[in-house]
Amino acid sequence: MLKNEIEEKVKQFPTYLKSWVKTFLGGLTLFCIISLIALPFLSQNQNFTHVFLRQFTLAMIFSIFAASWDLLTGISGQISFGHAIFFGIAGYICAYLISYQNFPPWIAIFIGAIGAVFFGLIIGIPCLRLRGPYLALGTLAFSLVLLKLFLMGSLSDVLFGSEGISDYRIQISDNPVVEYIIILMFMIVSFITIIQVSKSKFGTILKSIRDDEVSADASGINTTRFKVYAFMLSALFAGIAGACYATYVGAVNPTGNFGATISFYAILMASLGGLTTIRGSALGAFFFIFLEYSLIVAGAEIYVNLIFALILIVVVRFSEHGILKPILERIKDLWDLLLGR
Amino acid sequence: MEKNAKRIIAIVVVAAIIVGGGLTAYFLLLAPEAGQYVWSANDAPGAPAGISSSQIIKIGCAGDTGEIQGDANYEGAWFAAKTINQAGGVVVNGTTYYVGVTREDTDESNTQLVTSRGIAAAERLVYNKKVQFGVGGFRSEALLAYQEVFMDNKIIFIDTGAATDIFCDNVANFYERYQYFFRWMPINSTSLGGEILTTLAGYVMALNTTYPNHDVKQVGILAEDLTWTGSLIAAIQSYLSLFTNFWVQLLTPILYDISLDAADMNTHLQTLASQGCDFLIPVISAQGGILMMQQYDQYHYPFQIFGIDVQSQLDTFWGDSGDACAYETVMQTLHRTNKTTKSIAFWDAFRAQFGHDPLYIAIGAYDAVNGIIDAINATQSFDALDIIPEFESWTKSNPNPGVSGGGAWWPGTHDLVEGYPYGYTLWCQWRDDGTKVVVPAPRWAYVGALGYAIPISDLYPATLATGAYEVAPWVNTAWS
Amino acid sequence: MGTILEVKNLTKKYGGLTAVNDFSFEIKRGEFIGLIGPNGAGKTTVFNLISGFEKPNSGSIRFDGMNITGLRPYKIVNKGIARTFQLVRSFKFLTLLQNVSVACQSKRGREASKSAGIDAHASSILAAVGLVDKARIPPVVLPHGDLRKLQIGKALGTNPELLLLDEPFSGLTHEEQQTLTDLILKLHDDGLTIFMTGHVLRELMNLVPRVIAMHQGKFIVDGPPKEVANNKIVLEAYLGGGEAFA
Amino acid sequence: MIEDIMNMLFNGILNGAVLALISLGYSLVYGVGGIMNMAHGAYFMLTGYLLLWGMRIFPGMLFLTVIFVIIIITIIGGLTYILLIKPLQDTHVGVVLITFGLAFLIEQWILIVSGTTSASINDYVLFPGTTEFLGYSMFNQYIFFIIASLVIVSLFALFISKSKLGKSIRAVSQDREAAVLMGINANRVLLYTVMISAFLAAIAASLYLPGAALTGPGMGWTYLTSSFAVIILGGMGSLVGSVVGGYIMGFVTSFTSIFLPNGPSWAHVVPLIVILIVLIIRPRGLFGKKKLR
Repeated sequence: MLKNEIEEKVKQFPTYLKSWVKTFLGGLTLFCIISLIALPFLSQNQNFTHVFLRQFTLAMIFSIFAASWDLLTGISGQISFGHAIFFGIAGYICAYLISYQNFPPWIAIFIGAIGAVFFGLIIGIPCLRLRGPYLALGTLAFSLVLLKLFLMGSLSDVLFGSEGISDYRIQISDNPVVEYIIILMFMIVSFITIIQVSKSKFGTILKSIRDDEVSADASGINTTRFKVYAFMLSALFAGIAGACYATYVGAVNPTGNFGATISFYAILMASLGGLTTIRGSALGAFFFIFLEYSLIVAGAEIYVNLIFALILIVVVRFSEHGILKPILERIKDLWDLLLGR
Repeated sequence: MEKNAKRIIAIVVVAAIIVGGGLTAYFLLLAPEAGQYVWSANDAPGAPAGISSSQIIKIGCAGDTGEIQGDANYEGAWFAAKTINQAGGVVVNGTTYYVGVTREDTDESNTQLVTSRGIAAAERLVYNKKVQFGVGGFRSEALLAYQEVFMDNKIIFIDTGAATDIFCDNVANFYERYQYFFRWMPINSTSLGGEILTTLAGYVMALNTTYPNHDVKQVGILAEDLTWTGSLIAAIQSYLSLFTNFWVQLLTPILYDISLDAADMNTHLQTLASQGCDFLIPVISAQGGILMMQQYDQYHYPFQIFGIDVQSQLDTFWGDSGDACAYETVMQTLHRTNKTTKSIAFWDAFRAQFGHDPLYIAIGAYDAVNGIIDAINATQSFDALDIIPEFESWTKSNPNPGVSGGGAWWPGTHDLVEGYPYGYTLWCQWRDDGTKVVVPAPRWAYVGALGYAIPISDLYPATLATGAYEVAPWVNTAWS
Repeated sequence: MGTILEVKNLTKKYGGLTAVNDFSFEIKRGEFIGLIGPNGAGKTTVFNLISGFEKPNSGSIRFDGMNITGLRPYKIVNKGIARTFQLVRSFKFLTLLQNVSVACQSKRGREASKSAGIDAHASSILAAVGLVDKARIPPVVLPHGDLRKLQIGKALGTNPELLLLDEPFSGLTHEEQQTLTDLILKLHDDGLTIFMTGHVLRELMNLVPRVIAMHQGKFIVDGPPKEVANNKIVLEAYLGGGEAFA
Repeated sequence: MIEDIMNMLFNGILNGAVLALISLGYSLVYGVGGIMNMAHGAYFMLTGYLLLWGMRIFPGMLFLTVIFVIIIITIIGGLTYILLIKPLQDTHVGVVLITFGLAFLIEQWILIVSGTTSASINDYVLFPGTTEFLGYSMFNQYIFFIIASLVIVSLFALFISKSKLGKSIRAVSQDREAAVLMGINANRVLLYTVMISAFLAAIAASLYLPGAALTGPGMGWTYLTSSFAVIILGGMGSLVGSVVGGYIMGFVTSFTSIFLPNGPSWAHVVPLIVILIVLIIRPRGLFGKKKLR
């Protein structure tokens, strides 16, 4: 069934692409992608390529991560407060393989993501008995347990301790432009996959479980299996993001990769952008990273988190569906006005 | 009609925004040299106004803005720059240069560390501010990540706060890449462990003669369960094996999870007390210390506290702990004493400038900046590859004393040489009037061949001490 | 005509309360049969036990000769028993077409839609229940009657042999009841075995040829509606409310 | 050995007493409104810092300061409900996010005002000195706190079962729809509930923290996670559960700390593992309602 669906999609792709580009959303997305591809070639200024562009790379990594959270929570309705589990484990596997086993980075990223999928499986199965806030707390507890185990000095021979793994070889490329392009490719592929999954029949089943699990069960859907799939799929993309983050930073450590902050980053970015929209995650991540960047450049670094807290409160309070929808609507209004419609 | 008017206005406005945004982006980011930090006299405290950017030696401070560690790093570097600039700067090949310092926020003191913030800070220092030297670092895992930015660009980075051995191991193992890394402060964990135990042994020896009715023997360790304490405790244990069953006996070390609360601390201290602990060695950098001292003060436990408690190094700890830290003895890089000839003058000047004691990181940063300038002066060059050999020549035979000590480094590892008169710490004890004194540090070692312990050279001469070691009154009662 | 569903000595207890007590009956293939009883008689519990949402304390349920007692709900659905709920349940944020297409992706649903494709099959089901013109809207805006139809559509999506309808008429206007009755009758004519509950006897009387009555979890009588309506125990059970003949 | 057991019991009770007080309010809010107030730990932390500052500004007026601070925290609790929770009540994720935002805001504000350094409010220890029992010495302030905690919990139980407001709270918590039909204003009851929970957190902080210390603006999260653990163990929304769960968690922590190898570093991992086991084996906890929300 899945095979047929994919074949069908591939066959329809050229016509689909043509009609998609003509839609407002399609055009805008294409414009954004083209701008992102063109961006690194605009300037040779080191301040631009090595500082500003790196922030873009970071934002792209976090947007994959936030989108993976949105896939699990927004689309499948399984609230996760411990998404850093997958992010961290993939980062650690990736760093370990590069540093201790001399793997090339792209293979390490790939294996790291697979490792995260495996974790999605083993964490998904026991967590299936839990719903709503219980699941949220269960995943949070899982991530805290992992964090504490990795922090423990007495386990540092096995889990590398509080200092984690660091090695200058943990990087995709020492040229930030190359790194940018590779991460951009990861991002585009991840987003296309996640959006297509959420639109597909498979995605419909996930959404049906989110809306009413009993009814999905009564419709003959093995909800358990699909929830595990959702966990694994989400873990895959969280793992890609986590492994990319490890190469971006060049090191892994417990707090930086398993910390509750990382889980909350995903939640913040995805809900700032707008839950269930997937694309909103990208907007949220870029918004988040660049607001932080401009505040730091403006010399207000100690107020960064305070301002984020305020923005989060205001956005959640006054715009339940995040900032993506209202912004898109404004742009569309403007567009219509420009075309004289 | 009205609709068309609106449309035209909208087109104009949008076009204006696009053009304006594009131009802004071009001038802020894209144009060659755009967005580059412009160094000016403001960055060089004490330098004459109107000096040009090319006349400034650019030093970047990496630390957590707004936290004591990061602020201390900046204060130390800034103060060194001010002193040097006021003294007329440094003349290289006939041109007078002044020292400029700048800082970026690495956010590393945040318990919820976000490693990428440290990386971004280092990138801004290197690519945006084009610093020639980096100074800073406190949390090992953060510094491990962002030091790579400096190493990538072959910029000398001087560690002023992280004690883990791994940095200098890197220098030894991958010299080609990590030769730009130097540790100016503190001494590495392993050496700290040795200093703690041998000095403690000296006190135990002395106290056993003072208190004939009590066998001062049991030593407990209370430490954060983290990697940096791990190597330190391992060092203490290996030194202890020299003393085994002689007159110091180690209780099972208590390694606690850093997120502890009062009940946990109470549990640990009671456990130690019930095991008959006589000396407690804390190895604490975070908030555990304040809980420990508060309960020590309330319970009047019959043991002495003697070890590392980073927060207790600051003079503000007395007030912060609610006057509870009396009789705690802590390792401290510097206090107002003649560690070197420059020490007291520096101490007083620093206090006059900032109104509080310098943290060890501030002292490290001060010495580091002075060291950089000395090396520039000596080599008449700004090239890292010229300066590194100069730094490496500052060995035991050719030290370059700063305010904190003798200033000698091991050439192969770029680590501070431990031991008097080079790199060593002072032992400072809080008095119950809220003052802190430097106590003498006799050291004893057990010599297997002789079968008994002998005094070895003191950690530092007794002349540096500003007061005698005191036993808390309640411990005195318990022991006599 | 063989037996399609065989329920034997079914018992379900909640703590001290026995909701279903030693309940047995059989349904033949192609039958159209009602289960009546006053509120709280245990009708919904019987449905929940058959469809697997609750597990019986004792007794067995056989479907088409297979023992399905205590299987998970989706497995029972994939054997061929579909159900609706008394309180309407739907996927709020999905369109009607997607609502049905989820059911079409169950094991039996996929087989049934193999030739036409899932979307086409789903819209043919929507057409059958009379909602095809609303295929692209989400259920939140639908009137109650349409929601009931949607429920039946979702059940049909799983291509059942036996359809369990739990109180399909409750809360509907007379007009809505009429169209729904037509729909149910048409489904029965197409060969579907239908088992429905109701607590208003008169509604069922004209519809089904056979009725099982239960009261306080116990089996009372099984037979043609007229016979059941004249049964003494049934009359007594309904006496308090009197709604059966209202 | 006897000392170890005493040590375990005393610190278990001490830990349990503070956890019980914090989780009680937290669990109450969950039971009544089905919402998770992530700012609960922040109330606890904020109380400590307000006390510290209050004591520095008005050194002579100890009790007034304490009462004033508790009132402020209670009001903040009420405002949290009115301004942030009430408009988003229908979306669980929304409430979680916005209260998380509030907790984060408070934490960051304190961080900017006072930095990460820890501080002690030692001056406000009401009962200095220690008492010895079976060769084990106990800090009087802790004994006082344990007794006070028991008294407060009993008073609270009395309040819930006897007072009019308490009865409405119970009614809403058992069946919101039915309570609304009976003419109870569920929103107002929830408002009072959030205020009561903030009040309890403030009381817990003002009694416990003088014997502990302010270990930085992030300390609220530690207590929040601990009370998560407690209410999951006890059952979400169950008041008996949160008290019993609090003590169990306290004993588990102190037992691990004293009797297990490498115990001190596992002391805060074991409770989390307990949560996971409870969640997987019996998701509704020891005393939880049967139905999951």
